[in-house]
Amino acid sequence: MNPAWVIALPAVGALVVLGLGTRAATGWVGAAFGLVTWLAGLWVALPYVGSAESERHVLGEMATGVAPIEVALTVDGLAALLVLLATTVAFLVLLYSVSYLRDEPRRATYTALVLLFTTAMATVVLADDLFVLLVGWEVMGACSYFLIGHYWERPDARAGAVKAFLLTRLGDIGFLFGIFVLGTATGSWSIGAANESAASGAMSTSQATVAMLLVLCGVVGKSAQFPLHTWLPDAMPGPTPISALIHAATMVAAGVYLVARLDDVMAASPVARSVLAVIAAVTMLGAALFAVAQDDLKRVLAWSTVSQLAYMFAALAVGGYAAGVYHLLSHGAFKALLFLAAGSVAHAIGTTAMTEMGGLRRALPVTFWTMTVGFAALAGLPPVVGFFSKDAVLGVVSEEAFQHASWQGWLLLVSGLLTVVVTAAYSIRAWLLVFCGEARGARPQHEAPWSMRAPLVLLALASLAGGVLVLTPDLVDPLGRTEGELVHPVLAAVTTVVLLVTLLLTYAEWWRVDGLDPAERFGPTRRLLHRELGFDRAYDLGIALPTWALARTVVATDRDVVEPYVRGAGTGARWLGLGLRWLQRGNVQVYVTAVVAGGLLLGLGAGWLVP
Amino acid sequence: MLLLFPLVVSALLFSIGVYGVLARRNAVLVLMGVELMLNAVNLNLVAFDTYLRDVVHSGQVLTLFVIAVAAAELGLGLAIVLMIFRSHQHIDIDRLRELSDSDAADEAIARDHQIWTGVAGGER
Amino acid sequence: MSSWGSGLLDGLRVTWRNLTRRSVTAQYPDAMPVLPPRSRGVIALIEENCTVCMLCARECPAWCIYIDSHKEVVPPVEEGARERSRNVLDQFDIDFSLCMYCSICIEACPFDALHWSPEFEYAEYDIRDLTHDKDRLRDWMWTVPVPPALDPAAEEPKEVVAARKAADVKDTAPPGQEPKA
Amino acid sequence: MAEWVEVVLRVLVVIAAFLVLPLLVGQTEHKAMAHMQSRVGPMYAGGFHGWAQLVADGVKFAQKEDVVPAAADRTVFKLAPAVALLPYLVAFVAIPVGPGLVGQDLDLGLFFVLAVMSVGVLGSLMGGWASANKYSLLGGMRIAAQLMAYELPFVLAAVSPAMAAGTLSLTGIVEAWQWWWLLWQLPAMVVFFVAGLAELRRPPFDMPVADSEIVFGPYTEYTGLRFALFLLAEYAGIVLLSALTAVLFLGGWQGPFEGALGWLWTLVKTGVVAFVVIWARVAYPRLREDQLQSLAWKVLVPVALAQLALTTVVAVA
Amino acid sequence: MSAVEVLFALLGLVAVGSALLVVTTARLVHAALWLVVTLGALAGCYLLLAAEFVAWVQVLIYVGAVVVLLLFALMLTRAPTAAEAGTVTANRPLAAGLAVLVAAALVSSLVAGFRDVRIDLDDSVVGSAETTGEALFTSWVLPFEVLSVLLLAALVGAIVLSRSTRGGGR
Amino acid sequence: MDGYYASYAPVLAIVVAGVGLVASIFAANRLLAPRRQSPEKLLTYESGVDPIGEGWAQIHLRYYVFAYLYVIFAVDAVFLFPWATVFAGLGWTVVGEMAVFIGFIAVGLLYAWRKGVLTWT
Repeated sequence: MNPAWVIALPAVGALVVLGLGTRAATGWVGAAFGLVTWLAGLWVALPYVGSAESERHVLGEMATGVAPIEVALTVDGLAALLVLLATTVAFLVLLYSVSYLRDEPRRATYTALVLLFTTAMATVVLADDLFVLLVGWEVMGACSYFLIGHYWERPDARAGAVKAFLLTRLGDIGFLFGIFVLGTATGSWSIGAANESAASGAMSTSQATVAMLLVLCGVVGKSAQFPLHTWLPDAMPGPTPISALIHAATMVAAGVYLVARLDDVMAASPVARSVLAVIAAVTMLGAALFAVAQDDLKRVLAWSTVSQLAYMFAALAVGGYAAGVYHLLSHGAFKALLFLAAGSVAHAIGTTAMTEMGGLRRALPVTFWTMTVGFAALAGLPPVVGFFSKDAVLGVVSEEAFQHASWQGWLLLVSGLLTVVVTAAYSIRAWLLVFCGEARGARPQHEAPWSMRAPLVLLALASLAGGVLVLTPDLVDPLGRTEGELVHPVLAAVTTVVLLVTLLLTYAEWWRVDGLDPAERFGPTRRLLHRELGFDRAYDLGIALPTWALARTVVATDRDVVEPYVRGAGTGARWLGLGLRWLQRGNVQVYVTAVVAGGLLLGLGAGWLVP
Repeated sequence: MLLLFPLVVSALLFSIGVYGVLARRNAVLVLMGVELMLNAVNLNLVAFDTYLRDVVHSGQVLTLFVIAVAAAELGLGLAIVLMIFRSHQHIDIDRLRELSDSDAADEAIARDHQIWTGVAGGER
Repeated sequence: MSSWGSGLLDGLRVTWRNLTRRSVTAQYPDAMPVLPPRSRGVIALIEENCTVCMLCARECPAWCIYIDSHKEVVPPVEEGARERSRNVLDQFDIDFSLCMYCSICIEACPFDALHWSPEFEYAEYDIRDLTHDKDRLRDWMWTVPVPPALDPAAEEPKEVVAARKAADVKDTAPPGQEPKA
Repeated sequence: MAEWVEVVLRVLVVIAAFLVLPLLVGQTEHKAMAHMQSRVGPMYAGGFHGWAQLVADGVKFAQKEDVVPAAADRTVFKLAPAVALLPYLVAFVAIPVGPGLVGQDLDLGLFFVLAVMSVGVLGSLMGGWASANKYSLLGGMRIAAQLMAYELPFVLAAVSPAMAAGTLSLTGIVEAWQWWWLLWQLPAMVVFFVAGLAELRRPPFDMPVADSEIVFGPYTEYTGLRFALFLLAEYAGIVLLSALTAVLFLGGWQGPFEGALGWLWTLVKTGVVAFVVIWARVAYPRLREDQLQSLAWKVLVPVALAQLALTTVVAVA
Repeated sequence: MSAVEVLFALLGLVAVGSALLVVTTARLVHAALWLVVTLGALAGCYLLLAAEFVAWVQVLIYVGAVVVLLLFALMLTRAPTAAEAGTVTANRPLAAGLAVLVAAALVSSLVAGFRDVRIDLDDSVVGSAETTGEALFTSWVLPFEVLSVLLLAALVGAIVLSRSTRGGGR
Repeated sequence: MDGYYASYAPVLAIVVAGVGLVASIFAANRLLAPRRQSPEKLLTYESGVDPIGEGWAQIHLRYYVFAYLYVIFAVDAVFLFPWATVFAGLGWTVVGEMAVFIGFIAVGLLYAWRKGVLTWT
């Protein structure tokens, strides 16, 4: 089957859903299209999962000044995995949204946008050509803008949408130029060609460095890494299923996917890898720390996403292709689960503030158990999938640190281990605050309907069983890009011990003062973390304020220095103007006459002067 | 056939269109003048296309585009004219002088100036 | 939706069925139409019955009856009685280009001077000829058919009832006493 | 020299067809409509079942006084019937009756016919405006609005067989025709036919000339021969629409014995379609103006677009 | 002169003459009708220049649609059947002078530039639907797609304009 | 009878013949028809009532909107014709091009529909 179907089906679905409007069936039709897309995705992707083969479908070609843009799609092992991930999560999200947005007046546009989002992600994943990828990439950005701003009546949703749009766009400028550099370096816009030329050494190191640094701008923006990380938490006012979609399978994953896709080019540029390593190290720890102090469940999850993405980048930065991809998949499953469960909680009690929750274990049993699995995966508890994937990441990092003794490896290892601790802390904190102790605020009305529970259960099962993948490393790395095992027993033991200690300590802290937020232990630091180290403020101070100040200075200069001259000139001009005023009679035809006469004079003059 | 035939016809049509745009009072008639000018251009395009035996048919394709764009443009122009007719009950171009430099316009400009700069009171 | 489509088909079916059937049109000039009883063809006048009471002309909604008359003095019937005056009809015209065949004049006439005739073939080339004068109206009287027989179960006409009553009274009453009709 | 003779001959035949076929349709309409309404229709002119009724009508029209209202714009008023009529005549040139039996087989015959037919709207608009009569103007506007609304599905539906055949030549379309196109192109045929009816202002789409509402629309002030020309245009339109339907969708001269009787097949198919036109007039009540517009935009255009998609998929796949 | 040239000259004359009437007639609707004649004559010119498809597009779009739009606009903005006074502005002499100058400049430079250049009309179709289509859908795809966006924008614009009248003035 | 110009000869001929036909019909009418004009007869006909005002009445703007809709779509449809002749040969790319083109316009139609412009009220 032509992989274009995976792109076309949801697009058609989007149109159909848009046409249906706010009919009762809208959500179900959307879900049906999700299912069809998923089946198409299965059909397209399954043959290539774990296979070293790849297939290329050329749909057309567009001539440009330089190399032609080929509208081509490629399915290979990596693309197949991501197609599966994206279509599965999209289908589950659509199914989930049927009930979640039952009474929502704008559910037609919502469903259509989710489908379009899927189209865009499929385009990104399947694209063979950088420009085709860029199209998907940008459509995804636009969709995320609309979806984050879905409740545009709320000012925070509007602000979040604009912020997400501007920050990702900032990165995309770099990405666009990165594409130009890659294209001129290889003479083709094809991703495969870029990888080949980098692998064969045809592309010089400096070219690869420049290209990848520029591409990383886009990646950092899309995947919300430091320093463009602030948009992701602010995107939380959007509907929760959207968060699941964005965080688990599409938008942010696209950045990781792109880096994995351009792995050969990446490998050709040590500088780019070092930069990525630093970014990953800073982001993973910072974001995890921010997550500890948040009061809003979705914000906790958002920061955790940022932190977990940094893990993937960490793996990719040291050449751990398999570990990175594995963690991408695993994170996709459990993060979708967490967000959907959070949505279920929000659906039940009408808020996402953890200060309003507590003791929800009884009322929401399904949500409780599935979310427990999710948190376990996030923290990396064995035998849930997160344990294995995180272990794989830390494994490659430690290999880099011990065997190659590189500073990047050490940096990442230290940061990664610290992050393990912090991650465990915020996971159990959130778990405790939501499900244990006394009910603090709203009482849950009901457990979610089956269409919302089913995705939760499915994803929980996937998270539980995902560890099996470790046994078949070929599945995530069919080409054998990474040497070494995915399992590292010693390291695993160490992290597990660390993890359990952290969990117990946090639990004890919570137990000691019954129901107290363990985060209070941070004291004043907590407030700082709660404000996320003031990055937003810093951006305000560092960029916005100087701009304003400059503007004010300019205004003042204009008013007090330039203005008198202007006024003098103005007085003179007014006298002149009084004379010329009769020309300005508002009669368009007089003006046009003058223009034509002027044009004629110029033409004649040119004819005369130029022989 | 002499290439001059179509070219001269086109030039004359263009000048007639210029006259129509400049001298007609009714806005719809002015738009007709514009159409004449566009058609003059089209004739040129077609003539040169045939003359040059263009492989990619730039002339004819561009003519098609011009026709399409002209249709869209004329439609919007006429819609605007109809709005003007509703608000003014006439569409005489030389009586539509809201944009003229009048005292009222000066005051409006001064007001705007105040809003933008925050300077209290104009110089007037 | 289904009813919408079936309506379309119904229309075609009905018309097609009619097309295949024989037409029922009467071929009028070749075959004279069989008119129903009490057909309203043209108005006939019995001049003798008319007392120039003007009721018909006044009731006519189309103002198409024109009546003119003069007074005549009738000598007293017996000696010493007063002279009587009576209206004599000079002109009675009905303009059939205005008439709308509503039959009000005929209902209004207290003396049965106006009657319906089934004749309808009086088309003219000149509209003025459609105004029939009293002679022409009188001529139509010869075409007025005998009133159709009553239904067997119908009430007896009032006149007959009255007449019979009078006869009964005459039979039973002592002579010399005139019955009041 | 022989070529010129042939051109003249072809033109003469086309003109003859243009003058005779509408009369046939008109007479059929008189009789069929009468019988569908349980009447007998004209019976006297010409003796046998009133066959010469329309000829007599023509003579009558020719003898009638030509009245131009005092307030009218004389020139435009007088020219309008000609503008309404001539496009149909010109369009007749490209209609093939049999292989080679055509006024002129143009490469883009279909497009030519559509383009020329679209000029006819000017005639009604001119007549409506020039009469200086409120009913006429309103009727003219309605006609123009209706024609424009239905021109779109008409054109879109006409593209479909052209796509299927891969040519715009009418002869080429007939030659490429297969019997299963009847099914494949059925939606397009329905849209084309309905839109064509509306283009001709035939009942049930005769709102713009609805006598009970706006007298006779733009033709209110017309008398005598000019009025007759408008009528002739309508009936010529029926012939043209029927012939186009037959050629585009019903396979023109294809059928048993097509070698010898091809031309007859085309004529028979045309006649059948023309009969359906008449039939529809008798069977259906008039649409309101709003129903008229929403039928065009909300039913026919989407259906035509869907048919285009279907044709594309089948043709390319 | 060949028959084609004669025909072209005639059509050109008709086009120019009726165009003159378009800009001078005092009756508004007549101007639109003369425009029809001009456009029709131009379509004939295209036919003679062997641009078959463009010619019939000209008829379908311009004569069948655009002119009707113009007539609608005229009739909606009151177009009396009688001739109207004052259809030209005071600007007229200036405009006429300018137009003549433009014509003189254009014609003289054209004559100077293309005095003896001939179009080779060899009885072949330059612009049939197929050739135009191929050019359009292979070499001119991007402008073609952009055109659809433009048409969409125009459509939305017209709808917005026509709807805003319901809410009542400013 | 082949060659480009020859193929249009009948078209030209029929235009000329048609104009001649109509002209001769009008001429015949002029000869045959009586002429008895009276001011009454030349009065504008308004169902028997004396006409009031001029022959112009305020007409609703929606006529224009519908006409404009058509113009847009006609421009659109025109491109379908050359496309119809070439799409089968050039394959799916060209189909996609036209799908995008029509898609945009269809969005416009949908917009008009949803905005209620297509409802003639």
